[in-house]
Amino acid sequence: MSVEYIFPEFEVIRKPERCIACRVCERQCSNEVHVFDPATGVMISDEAKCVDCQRCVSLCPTHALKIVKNESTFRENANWQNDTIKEVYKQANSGGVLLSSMGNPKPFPVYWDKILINASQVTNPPIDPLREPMETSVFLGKKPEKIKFDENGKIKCELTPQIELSMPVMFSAMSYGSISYNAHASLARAATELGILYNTGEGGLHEDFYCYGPNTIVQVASGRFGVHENYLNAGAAVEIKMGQGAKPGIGGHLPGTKIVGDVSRTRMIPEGSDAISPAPHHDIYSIEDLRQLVFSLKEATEYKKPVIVKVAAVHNIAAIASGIARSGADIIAIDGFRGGTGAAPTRIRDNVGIPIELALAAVDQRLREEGIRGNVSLVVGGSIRCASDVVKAIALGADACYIATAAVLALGCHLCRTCQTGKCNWGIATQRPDLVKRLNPEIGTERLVNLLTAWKHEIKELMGGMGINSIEALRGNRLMLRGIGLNSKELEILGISHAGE
Amino acid sequence: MKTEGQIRIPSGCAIAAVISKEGKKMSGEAITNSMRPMHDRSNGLGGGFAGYGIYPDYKEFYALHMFFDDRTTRKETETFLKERFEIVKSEIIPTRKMPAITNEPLIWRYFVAPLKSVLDRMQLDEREFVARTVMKINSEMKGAFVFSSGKNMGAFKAVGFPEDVGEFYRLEEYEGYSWTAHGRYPTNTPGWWGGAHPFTLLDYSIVHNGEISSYDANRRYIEMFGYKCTLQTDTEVITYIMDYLIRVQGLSPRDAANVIAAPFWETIDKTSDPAEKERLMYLRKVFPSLLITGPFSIVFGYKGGLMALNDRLKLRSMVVGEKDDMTYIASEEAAIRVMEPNVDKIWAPAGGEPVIINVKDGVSL
Amino acid sequence: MKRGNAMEKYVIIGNGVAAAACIEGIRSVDSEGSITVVSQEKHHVYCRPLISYLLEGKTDKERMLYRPADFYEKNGCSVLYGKTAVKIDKDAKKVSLDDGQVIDYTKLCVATGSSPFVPPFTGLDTVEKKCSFMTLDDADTLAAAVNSESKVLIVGAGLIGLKCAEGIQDRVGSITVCDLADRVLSSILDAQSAGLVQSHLESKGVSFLLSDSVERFDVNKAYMKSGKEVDFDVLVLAIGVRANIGLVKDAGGETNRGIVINDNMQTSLADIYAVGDCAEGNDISFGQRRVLALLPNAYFQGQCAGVNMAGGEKVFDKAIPMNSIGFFGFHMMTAGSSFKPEDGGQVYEEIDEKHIKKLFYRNDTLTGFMLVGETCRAGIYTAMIREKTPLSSVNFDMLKETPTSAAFSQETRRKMFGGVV
Amino acid sequence: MKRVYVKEEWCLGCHLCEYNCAFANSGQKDMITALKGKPIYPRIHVEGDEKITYAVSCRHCTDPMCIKSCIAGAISKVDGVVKVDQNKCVGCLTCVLVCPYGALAPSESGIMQKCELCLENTCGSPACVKGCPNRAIVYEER
Repeated sequence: MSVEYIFPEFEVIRKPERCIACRVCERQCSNEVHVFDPATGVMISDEAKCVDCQRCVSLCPTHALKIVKNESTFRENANWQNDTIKEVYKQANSGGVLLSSMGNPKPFPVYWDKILINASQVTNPPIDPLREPMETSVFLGKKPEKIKFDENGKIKCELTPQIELSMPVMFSAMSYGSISYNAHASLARAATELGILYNTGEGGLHEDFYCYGPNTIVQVASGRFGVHENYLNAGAAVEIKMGQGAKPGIGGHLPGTKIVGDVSRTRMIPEGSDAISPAPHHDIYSIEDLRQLVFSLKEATEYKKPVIVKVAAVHNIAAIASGIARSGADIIAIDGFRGGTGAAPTRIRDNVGIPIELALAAVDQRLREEGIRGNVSLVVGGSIRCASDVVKAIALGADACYIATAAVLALGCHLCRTCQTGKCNWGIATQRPDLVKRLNPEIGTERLVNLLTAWKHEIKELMGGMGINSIEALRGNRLMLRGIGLNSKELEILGISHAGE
Repeated sequence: MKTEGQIRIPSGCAIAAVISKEGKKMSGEAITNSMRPMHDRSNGLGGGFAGYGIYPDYKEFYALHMFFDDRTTRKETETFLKERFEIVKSEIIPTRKMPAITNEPLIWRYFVAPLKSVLDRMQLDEREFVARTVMKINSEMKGAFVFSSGKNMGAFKAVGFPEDVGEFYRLEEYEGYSWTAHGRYPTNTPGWWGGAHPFTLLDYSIVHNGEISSYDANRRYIEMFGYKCTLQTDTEVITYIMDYLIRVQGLSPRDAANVIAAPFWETIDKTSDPAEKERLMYLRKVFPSLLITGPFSIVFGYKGGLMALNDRLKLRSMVVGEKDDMTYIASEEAAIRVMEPNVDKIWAPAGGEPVIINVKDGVSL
Repeated sequence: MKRGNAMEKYVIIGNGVAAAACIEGIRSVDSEGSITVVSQEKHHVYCRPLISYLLEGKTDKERMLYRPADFYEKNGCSVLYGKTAVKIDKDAKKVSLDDGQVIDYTKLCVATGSSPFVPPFTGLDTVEKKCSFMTLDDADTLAAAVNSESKVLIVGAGLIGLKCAEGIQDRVGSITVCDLADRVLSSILDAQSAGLVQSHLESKGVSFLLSDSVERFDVNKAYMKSGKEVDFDVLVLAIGVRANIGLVKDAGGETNRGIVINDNMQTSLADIYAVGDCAEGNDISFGQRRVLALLPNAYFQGQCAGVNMAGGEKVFDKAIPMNSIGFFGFHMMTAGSSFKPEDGGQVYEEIDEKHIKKLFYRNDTLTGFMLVGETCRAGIYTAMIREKTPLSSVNFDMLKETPTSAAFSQETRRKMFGGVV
Repeated sequence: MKRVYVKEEWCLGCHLCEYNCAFANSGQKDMITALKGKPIYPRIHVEGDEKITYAVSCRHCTDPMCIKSCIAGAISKVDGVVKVDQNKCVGCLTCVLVCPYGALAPSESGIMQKCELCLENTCGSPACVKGCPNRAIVYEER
C-alpha cells in the first residue's frame, strides 16, 4: 500500500517546555508511539500507532503529554461521516470484518439518563443511612411458591440454593485469556472482600483462584472451554452463557496468540490454537434443550448450585425470559446491547440487540404477568455505569446488576477499545507478561473495593432519600421512577410515569 | 384531577383499636369516642371502623358491605351476586343523617353464602372464591365497591371525621368483641368513601397510619397472585399481603409480621435460638418483595384477634394499653384514656415487634 | 545487651579509628568500666587518610574529626594526649608511659598503628625541608613548607605518596614522584591499571620517575640511580610504613610483620588485644595472615576487640584487603586477591582507554577485583568475595558486565530488598 | 521502624522512582525546573534485565558496613535512618566499595548522598514510594 488513506486518529501533543525526557512514555507504550532520540535529546512520537489509551498521559510526571483527536477531517458530509469513510478504507485495505472492543459507542438513547429517582418529602421521612441501618443484601435464586409445614405446623425452611450478595452488584463474565491473570486475581479478591461474586467467563478457572470459589460464578459457554466436574463444583453458581449483549447471535474468538501457558492449560486447549466458541451451543437448538443442560449441570453439582442462564437482550427477550424462567434455571442474566466485549465484529456490536433498560422492564413485567417472577432472579448488565443506574435497574425490577466495563475502568482501562490487539497498556486485556504485571492485584482489588464501596454508599443515600431501608423494598418499585423526555410508548414499556405526573 | 385509584395518595392518619380477650361484647360508642382527641390527625377526608362479632345472627354468612353510585349499578351488582351466592338478607345499612357527612353513596349490606355449584365448577375454596369475587367487583364493576366481606364482622367508613362517621353509622347500636378505627389525612385528594379505612378482605381488616415507601414493590409482587390494587393505597396492599401470607400461604400473624416488618439481617444474625434464626431468615429470603419499608403503624384485625405492628424503625407513633381483659391500641395515649381512663399498663411497642392479642381459646365467637 | 562492670579498667594504646571503634565496641556491652586512651598525637581522633583532603581543601580540622567533639566525654573515656606507652607488663597488667606514669589495666587494646619507614639515604640530613605524610602534624609541616613555586619530590608512588601529590597539587609549582617499582600503586594495581592511573595523574601535572630510586641527596638535589638528577625544594618521604609491634613483641607476644591476632582480635598474651594497622589477622581472600592497613578493617577489628574485651562475643573473620582511591575525581577500587593460573586463578577482563575491569575468581568464588574508572555498585563484588558466594549460584555472565543484584536468585533479592526473612 | 521494601514482581521498570527521588531531593518546587535538561542523580536506581526490574535504595541496615567503613566518620544512624553528613564526606567512595546492595552512588559533586527516606525534604515520606504507579516500592512497618 503506497498511499495511506487514513490519517492518524489521534495527535500526541507534547509540551516541550514540560518534557524532561524521563522516557516513561517510551517505556510504557506497548504500541511504541514514543521514542527517545539520543541525537537531539528529545522524545519523538509516531502518532499513527497511538490508540489513545492514555497510559503515557497518566504516567508522565510533568504532565507534558496530551492525546487529542486529530482535527484532520474529510470534507463534511452528514451522511458519509468520518468514521464511516474510514471503515470503508479499512475494509478496502484488509478485506476483513471490522473488529472492535468494549461496548457500543454509538449515540443510541441511554434510558438510565432519562429516568429520575424519587425522594421523600414531608409525608414520609427520608432515612439517614449514617444513623439508621440501611440494608443492601440480596439473595438470588428461586423462591418457593408455597410454604410447607411439618406435622407440628412448623415452617419447613427448605430453599433451593441461593446466592447471597452484600449488595446487588456482581462482576460479570470476563474470561481468563481475554483478560489477564492479574485482572482476574483483582476481581476474585475484590468479590471476596466485598461479599459479592465475580464470573470466570468462558475461560475456565485458573487453579490459583479455586480458593475464591464461594465468590465465583463459573461459566459454561458454547465452546465449553475449561469445563470439568471440579470446575463446575468450584464456584457458588454455574452460568450458562447463551449470548452476550455486545455480540448477540455470534460466538467468540480468542486468537491463538493469547492462548499461551496457563491460559491454554486453564482452557484445556493446545497452546497457540484459536479458541473459537460457536454461535449457538450445539446441544441447544431450542428451549427444551436448554432445560436439559440446566438439569445436567444441576446433576453435576448435586443441586447445590444455582444455575444462571445468560442471554443477550434481543427483540423478543420477554418471551425468551419466560421460557428460561420455566426451564429450571434459578437466575436469568440479561445483557444489554451496550455491554462490553474483548472483541466483536463492529457491525454486530453497533447494530444488534436492544437496550437493557427496555429489556429489563419488559421481562420483569412479563414474568409478573405470568406469575413466575418468583421462579427466577433477574440480573442485568450491559452498561451499568454507576450507583444510580443500579438503583434504577433495581427499581425497574432487577434483583442485581452485572458490571464489567465499570470494573475494568476501575482497574485502569481507558476505553481505547483495542482489547483485540492484546497490547493493553493497563495490563488488563493482554497476556504479555511485561504488560500483565502492570496491574498489581493489590491495587486492582483495592480500587474495585473502593468503587463498589462508594456505590454502596450512594445506593444507600438514594434509598434513604426514598425512605427505603432495605433493597428488597426497592426491587420493582417503579413508582420511585419517573421518565423525562420519553414518549408514551417508551414510558409504557418502562412501566413508569413521566416526571410531573 | 386524578382521584383515588388513579393515583397514589399519601396520607397521615390516626388509628385506634380495642379487644376483649374474654370475648366480651362492647358497643361501637367507645371506639367512636376514642377518635375525638385525635381529631387533628384527620382532616375530614376519611374515617372508618371495623367491628368483630357484630353479626352473631348471620355469623355463617359473608357480610358484604357495599357502596353504589346509583340504583342501576346496585341492581346490576345484585344480579351478578345472585349468580354466585345465596343472599340470605339484603338491606340498606342504617345511618343517621347529619350535616358533617354528605354526598353519601348508596350503602347496602348483603349476607351471602357462595353457591355450592359455582364453587364446584370453579374448583375453588369458599374464601378464595369470595376474595376473587370481591376483587372482580372492585376492579371491574364501575360504581360498585365492596368495602367489607368477612363473616360476623363489618367495616363502616365514609368521607368525614371518624367521630362523625361513627355517629353516622350508628355504631352504638352494634356490639363487638373487638373494634378498630381510623381517621384519615390524605394530602392531595378530595377523598373517596371507598378510600377510607379500614380496608378489608374477608375477615381481615387493616387500619394504617403511614406512608410506605415499598408500595410499588409490594403491589407489583402481590398482584402476581390475583390481587388487584385498585385504590393504590397502602392499606389496600397491606391487607392483600396479610391475606396472602395468612390465608393463602398459611402463615401465622406473627410470621406475617416477620415478613412485612422483617428484622434487620444484623438482628437475625444475632438471634441466639437457631430455629428462630432459621425461620426469620427463611421468611426474609422467601418473601423479600413483601417487606414493607417506610413509616407505618397498623392494626390488623382478624377473626378472634388483633395485631398491632410498627415499621422496623418505628417511624409512626403507636401505644398499647391494658386493663383487665381489655387491650387498647392507638396512635396517641389520649385515645386509650378516653376508652379506659384507668388503664393498668401502657407502652410503646418497638419497631417491627408485633403485639398480638387473641381472644382466649374456648370463647365462642 | 548492655551491662555495667565498674571493675573493668580498659586501656587503649593509640587514638586512631581502631581505638575509637574499640571504645564503641566496649560501650556497646559495658557502660560502666573505665576507659583510658593513650594518645601519642595531641589530637582528637581523626582518620589519617583525610590529611590529603585537608591539604586539598575538601575538609578542615573541625570537619575531619572522626567523631563529634564530645565523643570521649559521652563515652566516659579519659584521654592522655601526647603520651607514649613504652612498656607493657603483662603479668602485673600495667602499662608504663613515657612520662613515668604507670596505669593498670584489666583489658588492654594495642592500636598503635604504623610508622613511616625511612631507609638510611645518604645525605638525607642535608635536606632542609622534608617530612613524611602520615599524620596531621606531617600535613601541617608540609603545608607550611610549600608555596606556589615549590618543587616537591615525593619518594614513593604508593597510596600515601600519590594522595599527597593530589593533596598539594594546587599549592605547589611542580611535583615529581619517584619509585623503585615500575608502576604506581604497585601493591594493589597491575601494570595496565597503574598505567591508566599514572597517565591520569600526569595529565594533572604530576611527573613520575619510575623504576628508579634515590641514591643520595644533596641539599636540594636528589641523585637517582639512573643517573638522573632531580631538583626540589621540599621532600616528602612516602616509601612505606611498618606496623608498630614493639610493645607487644617486648612483652613476649607473638609478632610477625604485625602483632599476630586471632579472629577475636586477641594477641597471644592474655587480656591483650591488638587492632588496626599494627595487627596481623587473617585475609580470607588469600587464606593467610596479613597486615591489612585499611580503614574499614581498623574499624571492624577495633569494634570486635572492644566487644570481646567487655565480655561480649564477637568474631571478625571476614577481613579482606580493599581499597577505594580517587585522584582528581578518577576512581578505582580493588579488593581481595588474585591467584596465578597455575594455582587455579582465572580472570575476566575488560579494558578500554578509560576503564579497566578485572575480576579474579577461583574455585567457584570471586576472589578479587580491580576496577579503574568505573566503580558503580562495586560493593556487590566486595560482598561476594567476603561471603564467598558460589558463582554457580548467580548469573556470573551478568555480573561480569556490571555488578548487580539482578544476577542473584529471586529468593536472594527478596531477602535483600523485599524484607523477606 | 518503617522501611522501603521492593516487590520486584510489580516493578515496571518505568524509572519514575528515580525522577521522583531526584525531584524530592532537589529542593525545587517544580519537577520541570528541578530536572529539565540535566542528568539526574537519584538516590534510588532501577536495576534488572528484560525480564525483571526493581528499584534499589539504601536498606538502612541493622549493622551498616558503610558507617564502619567511612573514613571521615560522615555516616551515622539516627533514629534508624542511615544518614550521610555531606559536610564531612570527602568523596572517597569507600562506602560504595562496601555496600553489599550496591545501593550507594555519589552526587553530581562527587560527595556522597543517599536515601534518607525523604524524612527531611519537602516530600516527608519516600517520594519513590508515593510516585510508584504499581506499588512495587512500599514503605512499611514489618
